[in-house]
Amino acid sequence: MATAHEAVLVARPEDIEVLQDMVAALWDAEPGVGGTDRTRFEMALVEIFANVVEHSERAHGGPPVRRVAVTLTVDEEQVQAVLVDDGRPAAVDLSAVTMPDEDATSGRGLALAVAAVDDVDYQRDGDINRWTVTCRRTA
Amino acid sequence: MATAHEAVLVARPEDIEVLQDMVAALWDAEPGVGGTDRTRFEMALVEIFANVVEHSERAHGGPPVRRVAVTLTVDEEQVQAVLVDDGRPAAVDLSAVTMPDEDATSGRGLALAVAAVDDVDYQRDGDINRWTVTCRRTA
Amino acid sequence: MSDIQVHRTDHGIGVVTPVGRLTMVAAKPLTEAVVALVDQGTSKVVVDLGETTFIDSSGLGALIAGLKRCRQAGGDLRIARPTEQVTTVLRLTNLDKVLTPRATVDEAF
Amino acid sequence: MSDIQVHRTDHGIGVVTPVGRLTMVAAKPLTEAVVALVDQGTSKVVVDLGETTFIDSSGLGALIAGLKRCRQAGGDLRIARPTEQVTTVLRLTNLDKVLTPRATVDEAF
Ligand SMILES: Nc1ncnc2c1ncn2[C@@H]1O[C@H](COP(=O)(O)OP(=O)(O)O)[C@@H](O)[C@H]1O
Ligand SMILES: Nc1ncnc2c1ncn2[C@@H]1O[C@H](COP(=O)(O)OP(=O)(O)O)[C@@H](O)[C@H]1O
Repeated sequence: MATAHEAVLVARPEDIEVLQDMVAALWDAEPGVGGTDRTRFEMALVEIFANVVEHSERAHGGPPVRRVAVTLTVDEEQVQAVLVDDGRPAAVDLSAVTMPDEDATSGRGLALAVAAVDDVDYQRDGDINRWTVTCRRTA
Repeated sequence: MATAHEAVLVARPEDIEVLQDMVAALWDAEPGVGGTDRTRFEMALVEIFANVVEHSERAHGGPPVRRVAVTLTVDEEQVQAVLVDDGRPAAVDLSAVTMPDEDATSGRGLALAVAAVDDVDYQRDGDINRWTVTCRRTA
Repeated sequence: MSDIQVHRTDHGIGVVTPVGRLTMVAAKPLTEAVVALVDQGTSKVVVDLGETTFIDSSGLGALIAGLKRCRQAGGDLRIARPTEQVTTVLRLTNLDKVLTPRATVDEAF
Repeated sequence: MSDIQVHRTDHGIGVVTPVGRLTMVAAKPLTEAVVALVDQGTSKVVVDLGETTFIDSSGLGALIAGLKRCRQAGGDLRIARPTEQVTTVLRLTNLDKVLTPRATVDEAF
Protein backbone atom coordinates (compact mmCIF):
# COMPACT_ATOMS: atom_id res chain seq x y z
CA MET A 1 0.00 0.00 0.00
CA ALA A 2 1.35 3.39 -0.94
CA THR A 3 0.34 6.85 0.23
CA ALA A 4 0.88 9.94 -1.91
CA HIS A 5 0.48 13.54 -0.74
CA GLU A 6 0.64 16.37 -3.24
CA ALA A 7 0.74 20.15 -3.04
CA VAL A 8 1.83 23.16 -5.06
CA LEU A 9 3.98 25.52 -3.02
CA VAL A 10 5.52 28.89 -3.78
CA ALA A 11 9.31 29.15 -3.92
CA ARG A 12 9.62 31.42 -0.88
CA PRO A 13 10.98 30.94 2.65
CA GLU A 14 7.56 30.97 4.33
CA ASP A 15 6.51 27.90 2.37
CA ILE A 16 9.12 25.81 4.16
CA GLU A 17 6.58 25.86 6.98
CA VAL A 18 3.86 24.58 4.67
CA LEU A 19 6.19 21.83 3.46
CA GLN A 20 7.01 20.75 6.99
CA ASP A 21 3.33 20.68 7.92
CA MET A 22 2.79 18.50 4.86
CA VAL A 23 5.50 16.13 6.08
CA ALA A 24 3.86 15.98 9.53
CA ALA A 25 0.57 15.04 7.87
CA LEU A 26 2.37 12.31 5.94
CA TRP A 27 3.65 10.75 9.18
CA ASP A 28 0.12 10.90 10.62
CA ALA A 29 -1.07 8.92 7.60
CA GLU A 30 1.90 6.55 7.79
CA PRO A 31 2.67 5.94 11.45
CA GLY A 32 4.84 2.94 10.57
CA VAL A 33 7.75 5.04 9.30
CA GLY A 34 10.54 4.95 11.91
CA GLY A 35 11.83 8.01 13.75
CA THR A 36 15.29 7.99 12.16
CA ASP A 37 13.85 7.73 8.66
CA ARG A 38 11.43 10.57 9.38
CA THR A 39 14.23 12.81 10.56
CA ARG A 40 16.62 12.18 7.71
CA PHE A 41 13.89 12.46 5.07
CA GLU A 42 12.60 15.76 6.43
CA MET A 43 16.13 17.18 6.71
CA ALA A 44 16.98 16.39 3.09
CA LEU A 45 13.62 17.59 1.79
CA VAL A 46 13.83 20.91 3.63
CA GLU A 47 17.35 21.50 2.29
CA ILE A 48 16.36 20.78 -1.30
CA PHE A 49 13.29 22.99 -1.09
CA ALA A 50 15.36 25.76 0.54
CA ASN A 51 17.90 25.44 -2.26
CA VAL A 52 15.17 25.90 -4.86
CA VAL A 53 13.94 28.95 -2.93
CA GLU A 54 17.36 30.50 -2.44
CA HIS A 55 18.54 29.71 -5.90
CA SER A 56 15.41 31.15 -7.50
CA GLU A 57 15.81 34.30 -5.40
CA ARG A 58 19.43 34.68 -6.37
CA ALA A 59 18.75 33.96 -10.03
CA HIS A 60 15.63 36.02 -10.58
CA GLY A 61 15.69 38.75 -8.00
CA GLY A 62 12.04 39.60 -8.61
CA PRO A 63 9.10 38.60 -6.45
CA PRO A 64 9.02 34.86 -5.78
CA VAL A 65 6.18 33.75 -8.01
CA ARG A 66 7.77 30.49 -8.99
CA ARG A 67 5.73 27.42 -8.06
CA VAL A 68 7.08 24.11 -6.85
CA ALA A 69 4.96 20.97 -7.21
CA VAL A 70 5.69 18.60 -4.34
CA THR A 71 4.76 14.92 -4.25
CA LEU A 72 5.52 12.82 -1.18
CA THR A 73 5.09 9.07 -1.36
CA VAL A 74 5.52 6.28 1.15
CA ASP A 75 5.54 2.59 0.32
CA GLU A 76 6.96 -0.46 2.09
CA GLU A 77 10.43 0.13 0.70
CA GLN A 78 10.99 3.86 0.80
CA VAL A 79 9.87 7.42 1.44
CA GLN A 80 10.28 9.68 -1.56
CA ALA A 81 9.79 13.32 -2.45
CA VAL A 82 9.66 14.75 -5.96
CA LEU A 83 9.94 18.53 -6.40
CA VAL A 84 9.21 20.00 -9.80
CA ASP A 85 9.69 23.66 -10.73
CA ASP A 86 9.89 25.58 -14.00
CA GLY A 87 12.84 27.84 -13.18
CA ARG A 88 16.26 28.06 -14.82
CA PRO A 89 18.40 24.94 -14.83
CA ALA A 90 20.32 24.37 -11.59
CA ALA A 91 23.93 24.17 -12.73
CA VAL A 92 24.96 22.07 -9.78
CA ASP A 93 26.81 18.76 -9.82
CA LEU A 94 25.43 16.82 -6.85
CA SER A 95 28.10 14.15 -7.13
CA ALA A 96 30.75 16.79 -6.36
CA VAL A 97 29.08 18.52 -3.41
CA THR A 98 31.20 18.49 -0.24
CA MET A 99 30.76 19.78 3.31
CA PRO A 100 32.40 23.18 3.96
CA ASP A 101 34.72 23.92 6.89
CA GLU A 102 33.53 24.33 10.48
CA ASP A 103 33.72 28.12 10.27
CA ALA A 104 31.55 28.52 7.15
CA THR A 105 28.24 30.26 7.73
CA SER A 106 26.65 28.84 4.57
CA GLY A 107 27.13 26.20 1.90
CA ARG A 108 26.05 23.15 3.91
CA GLY A 109 22.58 22.70 2.44
CA LEU A 110 23.14 20.33 -0.45
CA ALA A 111 25.90 18.44 1.36
CA LEU A 112 23.57 17.83 4.30
CA ALA A 113 20.78 16.60 2.02
CA VAL A 114 23.15 14.19 0.29
CA ALA A 115 24.51 12.96 3.64
CA ALA A 116 21.09 12.49 5.22
CA VAL A 117 19.33 10.20 2.74
CA ASP A 118 20.11 7.35 0.36
CA ASP A 119 19.76 9.36 -2.81
CA VAL A 120 19.28 12.91 -4.00
CA ASP A 121 18.84 13.31 -7.73
CA TYR A 122 18.52 16.34 -9.96
CA GLN A 123 17.32 16.22 -13.56
CA ARG A 124 16.68 18.94 -16.06
CA ASP A 125 13.78 17.71 -18.14
CA GLY A 126 12.84 20.06 -20.98
CA ASP A 127 11.75 23.26 -19.26
CA ILE A 128 11.50 21.89 -15.75
CA ASN A 129 13.76 20.98 -12.85
CA ARG A 130 13.04 17.74 -11.04
CA TRP A 131 14.60 17.02 -7.65
CA THR A 132 14.08 13.55 -6.14
CA VAL A 133 14.85 12.70 -2.52
CA THR A 134 14.81 9.00 -1.70
CA CYS A 135 15.05 7.50 1.76
CA ARG A 136 14.99 3.71 2.02
CA ARG A 137 13.08 2.61 5.09
CA THR A 138 15.20 1.03 7.80
CA ALA A 139 13.92 -1.28 10.54
CA MET B 1 56.44 31.41 -30.52
CA ALA B 2 54.58 31.21 -27.21
CA THR B 3 54.61 33.54 -24.22
CA ALA B 4 53.74 32.34 -20.71
CA HIS B 5 53.16 34.58 -17.71
CA GLU B 6 52.80 33.04 -14.25
CA ALA B 7 51.84 34.32 -10.81
CA VAL B 8 50.46 33.08 -7.52
CA LEU B 9 47.57 35.21 -6.32
CA VAL B 10 45.47 35.16 -3.18
CA ALA B 11 41.79 34.26 -3.48
CA ARG B 12 40.51 37.69 -2.42
CA PRO B 13 38.74 40.55 -4.23
CA GLU B 14 41.79 42.88 -4.21
CA ASP B 15 43.75 40.38 -6.26
CA ILE B 16 41.40 40.86 -9.22
CA GLU B 17 43.40 44.06 -9.70
CA VAL B 18 46.67 42.12 -9.71
CA LEU B 19 45.20 39.68 -12.22
CA GLN B 20 44.08 42.50 -14.52
CA ASP B 21 47.51 44.14 -14.32
CA MET B 22 48.97 40.77 -15.27
CA VAL B 23 46.68 40.63 -18.30
CA ALA B 24 47.75 44.15 -19.31
CA ALA B 25 51.40 43.04 -19.12
CA LEU B 26 50.56 40.05 -21.31
CA TRP B 27 49.17 42.33 -24.03
CA ASP B 28 52.30 44.48 -23.81
CA ALA B 29 54.35 41.36 -24.47
CA GLU B 30 51.97 40.18 -27.22
CA PRO B 31 50.80 43.26 -29.10
CA GLY B 32 49.50 41.08 -31.94
CA VAL B 33 46.43 39.88 -30.03
CA GLY B 34 43.36 41.66 -31.39
CA GLY B 35 41.14 43.99 -29.37
CA THR B 36 38.07 41.75 -29.42
CA ASP B 37 40.07 38.74 -28.26
CA ARG B 38 41.66 40.78 -25.48
CA THR B 39 38.28 41.90 -24.24
CA ARG B 40 36.57 38.54 -24.25
CA PHE B 41 39.57 36.77 -22.70
CA GLU B 42 39.88 39.29 -19.86
CA MET B 43 36.13 39.19 -19.18
CA ALA B 44 36.05 35.41 -18.87
CA LEU B 45 39.23 35.27 -16.79
CA VAL B 46 38.01 37.92 -14.34
CA GLU B 47 34.70 36.07 -13.89
CA ILE B 48 36.37 32.74 -13.23
CA PHE B 49 38.83 34.26 -10.76
CA ALA B 50 35.97 36.11 -9.04
CA ASN B 51 34.03 32.86 -8.82
CA VAL B 52 36.99 31.18 -7.10
CA VAL B 53 37.22 34.13 -4.70
CA GLU B 54 33.52 34.28 -3.94
CA HIS B 55 33.08 30.56 -3.72
CA SER B 56 36.07 30.19 -1.38
CA GLU B 57 34.70 32.98 0.82
CA ARG B 58 31.28 31.39 0.95
CA ALA B 59 32.64 27.93 1.59
CA HIS B 60 35.29 28.70 4.17
CA GLY B 61 34.21 31.89 5.85
CA GLY B 62 37.63 32.40 7.42
CA PRO B 63 40.35 34.75 6.19
CA PRO B 64 41.11 34.25 2.51
CA VAL B 65 44.46 32.50 2.65
CA ARG B 66 43.76 30.27 -0.31
CA ARG B 67 46.25 30.68 -3.17
CA VAL B 68 45.47 30.56 -6.86
CA ALA B 69 48.25 29.76 -9.34
CA VAL B 70 47.60 31.59 -12.60
CA THR B 71 49.29 30.80 -15.91
CA LEU B 72 48.52 32.87 -18.99
CA THR B 73 49.77 31.70 -22.37
CA VAL B 74 49.58 33.12 -25.86
CA ASP B 75 50.50 31.26 -29.03
CA GLU B 76 49.53 31.70 -32.66
CA GLU B 77 46.26 29.82 -32.19
CA GLN B 78 44.89 30.90 -28.85
CA VAL B 79 45.09 32.77 -25.57
CA GLN B 80 44.68 30.56 -22.55
CA ALA B 81 44.50 30.90 -18.78
CA VAL B 82 44.87 28.08 -16.28
CA LEU B 83 43.85 28.72 -12.66
CA VAL B 84 44.77 26.14 -10.04
CA ASP B 85 43.67 26.23 -6.41
CA ASP B 86 43.57 23.71 -3.58
CA GLY B 87 40.11 24.49 -2.20
CA ARG B 88 37.03 22.29 -1.96
CA PRO B 89 35.63 20.93 -5.21
CA ALA B 90 33.40 23.34 -7.11
CA ALA B 91 30.16 21.43 -7.47
CA VAL B 92 29.17 23.32 -10.57
CA ASP B 93 28.09 21.92 -13.92
CA LEU B 94 29.39 24.42 -16.49
CA SER B 95 27.43 22.80 -19.30
CA ALA B 96 24.19 23.71 -17.52
CA VAL B 97 24.95 27.32 -16.62
CA THR B 98 22.43 29.82 -18.03
CA MET B 99 22.00 33.58 -17.93
CA PRO B 100 19.59 34.81 -15.23
CA ASP B 101 16.73 37.26 -15.86
CA GLU B 102 17.22 40.98 -16.45
CA ASP B 103 16.25 41.86 -12.90
CA ALA B 104 18.74 39.53 -11.17
CA THR B 105 21.46 41.31 -9.20
CA SER B 106 23.80 38.30 -9.25
CA GLY B 107 24.34 34.93 -10.91
CA ARG B 108 25.70 36.16 -14.25
CA GLY B 109 29.37 35.41 -13.64
CA LEU B 110 29.81 31.91 -14.98
CA ALA B 111 27.29 32.44 -17.78
CA LEU B 112 29.20 35.51 -18.93
CA ALA B 113 32.51 33.63 -18.91
CA VAL B 114 31.02 30.81 -20.95
CA ALA B 115 29.45 33.28 -23.40
CA ALA B 116 32.61 35.34 -23.83
CA VAL B 117 35.19 32.75 -24.88
CA ASP B 118 35.42 29.54 -26.87
CA ASP B 119 35.82 27.23 -23.90
CA VAL B 120 35.69 27.27 -20.12
CA ASP B 121 36.62 24.02 -18.46
CA TYR B 122 36.62 22.88 -14.85
CA GLN B 123 38.38 19.77 -13.60
CA ARG B 124 38.79 18.38 -10.12
CA ASP B 125 42.17 16.71 -10.14
CA GLY B 126 43.02 14.97 -6.88
CA ASP B 127 43.10 17.76 -4.28
CA ILE B 128 43.09 20.66 -6.69
CA ASN B 129 40.65 22.60 -8.84
CA ARG B 130 41.77 23.48 -12.35
CA TRP B 131 39.89 26.09 -14.38
CA THR B 132 40.91 26.60 -18.01
CA VAL B 133 39.78 29.56 -20.11
CA THR B 134 40.49 29.24 -23.83
CA CYS B 135 40.05 31.97 -26.41
CA ARG B 136 40.89 31.13 -30.02
CA ARG B 137 42.47 34.08 -31.76
CA THR B 138 40.35 35.70 -34.45
CA ALA B 139 41.66 37.86 -37.29
CA MET C 1 8.41 29.25 12.40
CA SER C 2 10.62 29.83 15.32
CA ASP C 3 10.14 32.40 18.04
CA ILE C 4 13.43 33.64 19.54
CA GLN C 5 13.39 34.30 23.29
CA VAL C 6 16.31 36.07 24.99
CA HIS C 7 17.25 36.61 28.63
CA ARG C 8 20.34 37.11 30.79
CA THR C 9 21.20 35.00 33.84
CA ASP C 10 22.37 36.39 37.20
CA HIS C 11 25.87 35.30 36.15
CA GLY C 12 25.80 37.55 33.06
CA ILE C 13 25.30 34.70 30.60
CA GLY C 14 23.00 35.33 27.64
CA VAL C 15 20.44 32.64 26.98
CA VAL C 16 18.78 32.49 23.57
CA THR C 17 15.90 30.06 23.13
CA PRO C 18 14.56 29.42 19.62
CA VAL C 19 11.11 27.89 19.98
CA GLY C 20 9.83 25.71 17.15
CA ARG C 21 11.53 25.26 13.78
CA LEU C 22 14.86 26.92 13.13
CA THR C 23 15.12 27.16 9.33
CA MET C 24 15.75 29.88 6.73
CA VAL C 25 12.77 31.75 8.16
CA ALA C 26 14.25 32.18 11.66
CA ALA C 27 17.98 32.03 10.98
CA LYS C 28 18.52 35.77 10.66
CA PRO C 29 16.59 36.70 13.84
CA LEU C 30 18.72 34.17 15.73
CA THR C 31 22.02 35.69 14.56
CA GLU C 32 20.64 39.15 15.27
CA ALA C 33 19.66 38.16 18.81
CA VAL C 34 23.19 36.91 19.51
CA VAL C 35 24.79 39.99 17.93
CA ALA C 36 22.54 42.25 20.03
CA LEU C 37 23.63 40.45 23.23
CA VAL C 38 27.32 40.82 22.33
CA ASP C 39 26.83 44.48 21.44
CA GLN C 40 25.32 44.99 24.89
CA GLY C 41 28.38 43.41 26.52
CA THR C 42 27.21 39.82 26.89
CA SER C 43 29.61 37.66 24.91
CA LYS C 44 29.00 34.36 26.70
CA VAL C 45 25.87 32.98 25.14
CA VAL C 46 24.02 29.68 25.49
CA VAL C 47 21.58 28.72 22.78
CA ASP C 48 19.00 26.54 24.47
CA LEU C 49 17.81 24.13 21.79
CA GLY C 50 15.43 22.27 24.12
CA GLU C 51 12.40 23.87 22.44
CA THR C 52 13.84 23.68 18.92
CA THR C 53 11.88 21.02 17.10
CA PHE C 54 13.91 21.15 13.88
CA ILE C 55 17.10 22.80 12.65
CA ASP C 56 18.40 23.05 9.07
CA SER C 57 21.63 24.29 7.44
CA SER C 58 20.49 27.92 7.68
CA GLY C 59 19.98 27.48 11.41
CA LEU C 60 23.46 25.97 11.70
CA GLY C 61 24.89 28.87 9.70
CA ALA C 62 23.24 31.27 12.14
CA LEU C 63 24.77 29.41 15.10
CA ILE C 64 28.23 29.58 13.51
CA ALA C 65 27.80 33.28 12.73
CA GLY C 66 26.79 33.86 16.37
CA LEU C 67 29.71 31.77 17.62
CA LYS C 68 32.17 33.85 15.60
CA ARG C 69 30.71 37.09 16.92
CA CYS C 70 30.95 35.89 20.54
CA ARG C 71 34.55 34.72 20.13
CA GLN C 72 35.54 38.01 18.47
CA ALA C 73 34.35 39.71 21.66
CA GLY C 74 36.36 37.31 23.86
CA GLY C 75 33.37 35.14 24.74
CA ASP C 76 31.89 31.95 23.38
CA LEU C 77 28.62 30.44 22.16
CA ARG C 78 27.54 27.05 23.41
CA ILE C 79 24.46 24.98 22.79
CA ALA C 80 22.37 23.10 25.31
CA ARG C 81 19.60 20.49 25.39
CA PRO C 82 19.74 19.40 21.73
CA THR C 83 17.00 17.07 20.53
CA GLU C 84 17.95 13.96 18.58
CA GLN C 85 17.38 15.78 15.27
CA VAL C 86 19.85 18.51 16.26
CA THR C 87 22.43 15.91 17.33
CA THR C 88 22.06 14.12 14.00
CA VAL C 89 22.50 17.34 12.00
CA LEU C 90 25.60 18.33 13.98
CA ARG C 91 27.15 14.93 13.30
CA LEU C 92 26.32 14.95 9.56
CA THR C 93 27.83 18.42 9.12
CA ASN C 94 30.95 17.74 11.28
CA LEU C 95 29.95 20.54 13.63
CA ASP C 96 29.82 18.42 16.80
CA LYS C 97 33.39 19.47 17.69
CA VAL C 98 32.88 23.22 17.36
CA LEU C 99 29.33 23.11 18.81
CA THR C 100 29.53 20.48 21.57
CA PRO C 101 26.11 20.06 23.15
CA ARG C 102 25.69 20.48 26.94
CA ALA C 103 22.95 18.66 28.79
CA THR C 104 21.63 21.77 30.56
CA VAL C 105 21.85 25.54 30.17
CA ASP C 106 23.56 25.89 33.59
CA GLU C 107 26.37 23.53 32.63
CA ALA C 108 27.24 25.46 29.47
CA PHE C 109 29.58 27.95 31.19
CA MET D 1 40.02 49.68 -8.62
CA SER D 2 37.30 52.13 -9.35
CA ASP D 3 36.77 55.49 -7.77
CA ILE D 4 33.08 56.52 -7.61
CA GLN D 5 32.37 60.21 -8.24
CA VAL D 6 28.92 61.65 -7.59
CA HIS D 7 27.32 64.98 -8.43
CA ARG D 8 23.90 66.48 -9.15
CA THR D 9 23.03 68.51 -12.25
CA ASP D 10 21.06 71.77 -12.22
CA HIS D 11 18.10 69.72 -13.45
CA GLY D 12 18.17 67.49 -10.35
CA ILE D 13 19.66 64.49 -12.10
CA GLY D 14 22.22 62.44 -10.20
CA VAL D 15 25.39 61.61 -12.10
CA VAL D 16 27.55 58.75 -10.86
CA THR D 17 30.93 58.28 -12.53
CA PRO D 18 32.90 55.12 -11.76
CA VAL D 19 36.50 55.77 -12.78
CA GLY D 20 38.67 52.77 -13.67
CA ARG D 21 37.67 49.12 -13.26
CA LEU D 22 34.21 48.28 -12.02
CA THR D 23 34.51 44.76 -10.58
CA MET D 24 33.72 42.99 -7.30
CA VAL D 25 35.95 45.52 -5.55
CA ALA D 26 33.88 48.58 -6.54
CA ALA D 27 30.42 47.06 -7.03
CA LYS D 28 29.16 47.74 -3.53
CA PRO D 29 30.30 51.40 -3.41
CA LEU D 30 28.48 51.97 -6.71
CA THR D 31 25.18 50.59 -5.43
CA GLU D 32 25.62 52.57 -2.21
CA ALA D 33 26.22 55.78 -4.15
CA VAL D 34 22.97 55.28 -6.09
CA VAL D 35 21.02 54.36 -2.96
CA ALA D 36 22.36 57.47 -1.19
CA LEU D 37 21.20 59.68 -4.08
CA VAL D 38 17.72 58.15 -4.01
CA ASP D 39 17.53 58.48 -0.23
CA GLN D 40 18.33 62.18 -0.67
CA GLY D 41 15.46 62.55 -3.13
CA THR D 42 17.32 62.13 -6.42
CA SER D 43 15.78 59.13 -8.16
CA LYS D 44 16.80 59.97 -11.72
CA VAL D 45 20.37 58.80 -12.01
CA VAL D 46 22.81 58.57 -14.91
CA VAL D 47 25.80 56.32 -14.54
CA ASP D 48 28.49 57.82 -16.73
CA LEU D 49 30.59 54.90 -17.91
CA GLY D 50 32.91 57.03 -20.04
CA GLU D 51 35.74 56.61 -17.54
CA THR D 52 34.97 52.96 -16.77
CA THR D 53 37.73 50.92 -18.35
CA PHE D 54 36.24 47.51 -17.49
CA ILE D 55 33.02 46.14 -16.04
CA ASP D 56 32.27 42.60 -14.84
CA SER D 57 29.16 40.74 -13.66
CA SER D 58 29.43 42.26 -10.17
CA GLY D 59 29.42 45.73 -11.72
CA LEU D 60 26.36 44.79 -13.78
CA GLY D 61 24.66 43.46 -10.64
CA ALA D 62 25.35 46.80 -8.95
CA LEU D 63 23.80 48.67 -11.89
CA ILE D 64 20.68 46.47 -11.74
CA ALA D 65 20.43 46.93 -7.97
CA GLY D 66 20.69 50.69 -8.47
CA LEU D 67 18.13 50.62 -11.29
CA LYS D 68 15.64 48.80 -9.06
CA ARG D 69 16.14 51.29 -6.25
CA CYS D 70 15.58 54.26 -8.59
CA ARG D 71 12.43 52.73 -10.10
CA GLN D 72 11.03 51.93 -6.65
CA ALA D 73 11.29 55.64 -5.93
CA GLY D 74 9.55 56.55 -9.18
CA GLY D 75 12.74 57.41 -11.05
CA ASP D 76 15.08 55.55 -13.34
CA LEU D 77 18.74 54.69 -13.83
CA ARG D 78 20.33 55.12 -17.24
CA ILE D 79 23.84 54.61 -18.50
CA ALA D 80 25.86 56.89 -20.75
CA ARG D 81 29.07 56.80 -22.76
CA PRO D 82 29.76 53.05 -22.62
CA THR D 83 33.09 51.83 -23.95
CA GLU D 84 33.19 48.90 -26.34
CA GLN D 85 33.85 46.47 -23.49
CA VAL D 86 30.72 47.66 -21.67
CA THR D 87 28.64 47.34 -24.83
CA THR D 88 29.91 43.79 -25.34
CA VAL D 89 29.11 42.77 -21.76
CA LEU D 90 25.59 44.22 -21.97
CA ARG D 91 24.94 42.25 -25.15
CA LEU D 92 26.33 38.97 -23.78
CA THR D 93 24.20 39.25 -20.64
CA ASN D 94 21.02 40.36 -22.47
CA LEU D 95 20.97 43.58 -20.48
CA ASP D 96 21.07 45.96 -23.47
CA LYS D 97 17.26 46.27 -23.33
CA VAL D 98 16.98 47.20 -19.67
CA LEU D 99 20.18 49.29 -19.69
CA THR D 100 20.12 51.06 -23.07
CA PRO D 101 23.26 53.14 -23.45
CA ARG D 102 22.97 56.90 -24.23
CA ALA D 103 25.70 58.70 -26.10
CA THR D 104 26.01 61.54 -23.57
CA VAL D 105 25.07 62.24 -19.96
CA ASP D 106 22.80 65.12 -21.02
CA GLU D 107 20.75 62.92 -23.35
CA ALA D 108 20.00 60.35 -20.65
CA PHE D 109 16.95 62.19 -19.25
N1 LIG E 1 29.56 29.63 -8.52
C1 LIG E 1 29.91 28.43 -8.03
N2 LIG E 1 31.08 27.89 -8.38
C2 LIG E 1 31.43 26.71 -7.91
N3 LIG E 1 30.67 25.97 -7.10
C3 LIG E 1 29.51 26.46 -6.72
C4 LIG E 1 29.08 27.71 -7.16
N4 LIG E 1 27.89 27.97 -6.61
C5 LIG E 1 27.61 26.92 -5.88
N5 LIG E 1 28.54 25.99 -5.92
C6 LIG E 1 28.51 24.67 -5.23
O1 LIG E 1 27.18 24.48 -4.77
C7 LIG E 1 27.16 24.10 -3.41
C8 LIG E 1 26.46 25.13 -2.56
O2 LIG E 1 25.17 24.79 -2.43
P1 LIG E 1 24.39 24.99 -1.06
O3 LIG E 1 24.75 23.89 -0.13
O4 LIG E 1 22.98 25.16 -1.42
O5 LIG E 1 24.99 26.34 -0.47
P2 LIG E 1 24.24 27.56 0.11
O6 LIG E 1 23.52 27.02 1.31
O7 LIG E 1 25.33 28.53 0.45
O8 LIG E 1 23.34 28.05 -1.00
C9 LIG E 1 28.55 23.94 -2.97
O9 LIG E 1 28.85 22.57 -2.90
C10 LIG E 1 29.39 24.60 -4.03
O10 LIG E 1 30.52 23.82 -4.32
N1 LIG F 1 22.91 25.73 -4.64
C1 LIG F 1 22.75 25.76 -5.98
N2 LIG F 1 21.79 25.04 -6.56
C2 LIG F 1 21.65 25.05 -7.87
N3 LIG F 1 22.41 25.74 -8.71
C3 LIG F 1 23.36 26.49 -8.19
C4 LIG F 1 23.58 26.54 -6.81
N4 LIG F 1 24.57 27.37 -6.58
C5 LIG F 1 24.96 27.82 -7.76
N5 LIG F 1 24.26 27.29 -8.75
C6 LIG F 1 24.48 27.57 -10.18
O1 LIG F 1 25.73 28.21 -10.31
C7 LIG F 1 25.62 29.37 -11.12
C8 LIG F 1 25.91 30.62 -10.34
O2 LIG F 1 27.23 30.92 -10.50
P1 LIG F 1 27.71 32.42 -10.63
O3 LIG F 1 27.47 32.87 -12.01
O4 LIG F 1 29.10 32.44 -10.11
O5 LIG F 1 26.74 33.23 -9.67
P2 LIG F 1 27.11 34.28 -8.58
O6 LIG F 1 27.73 35.39 -9.36
O7 LIG F 1 25.79 34.63 -7.95
O8 LIG F 1 28.03 33.57 -7.63
C9 LIG F 1 24.23 29.43 -11.64
O9 LIG F 1 24.22 29.00 -12.96
C10 LIG F 1 23.44 28.46 -10.78
O10 LIG F 1 22.56 27.72 -11.58
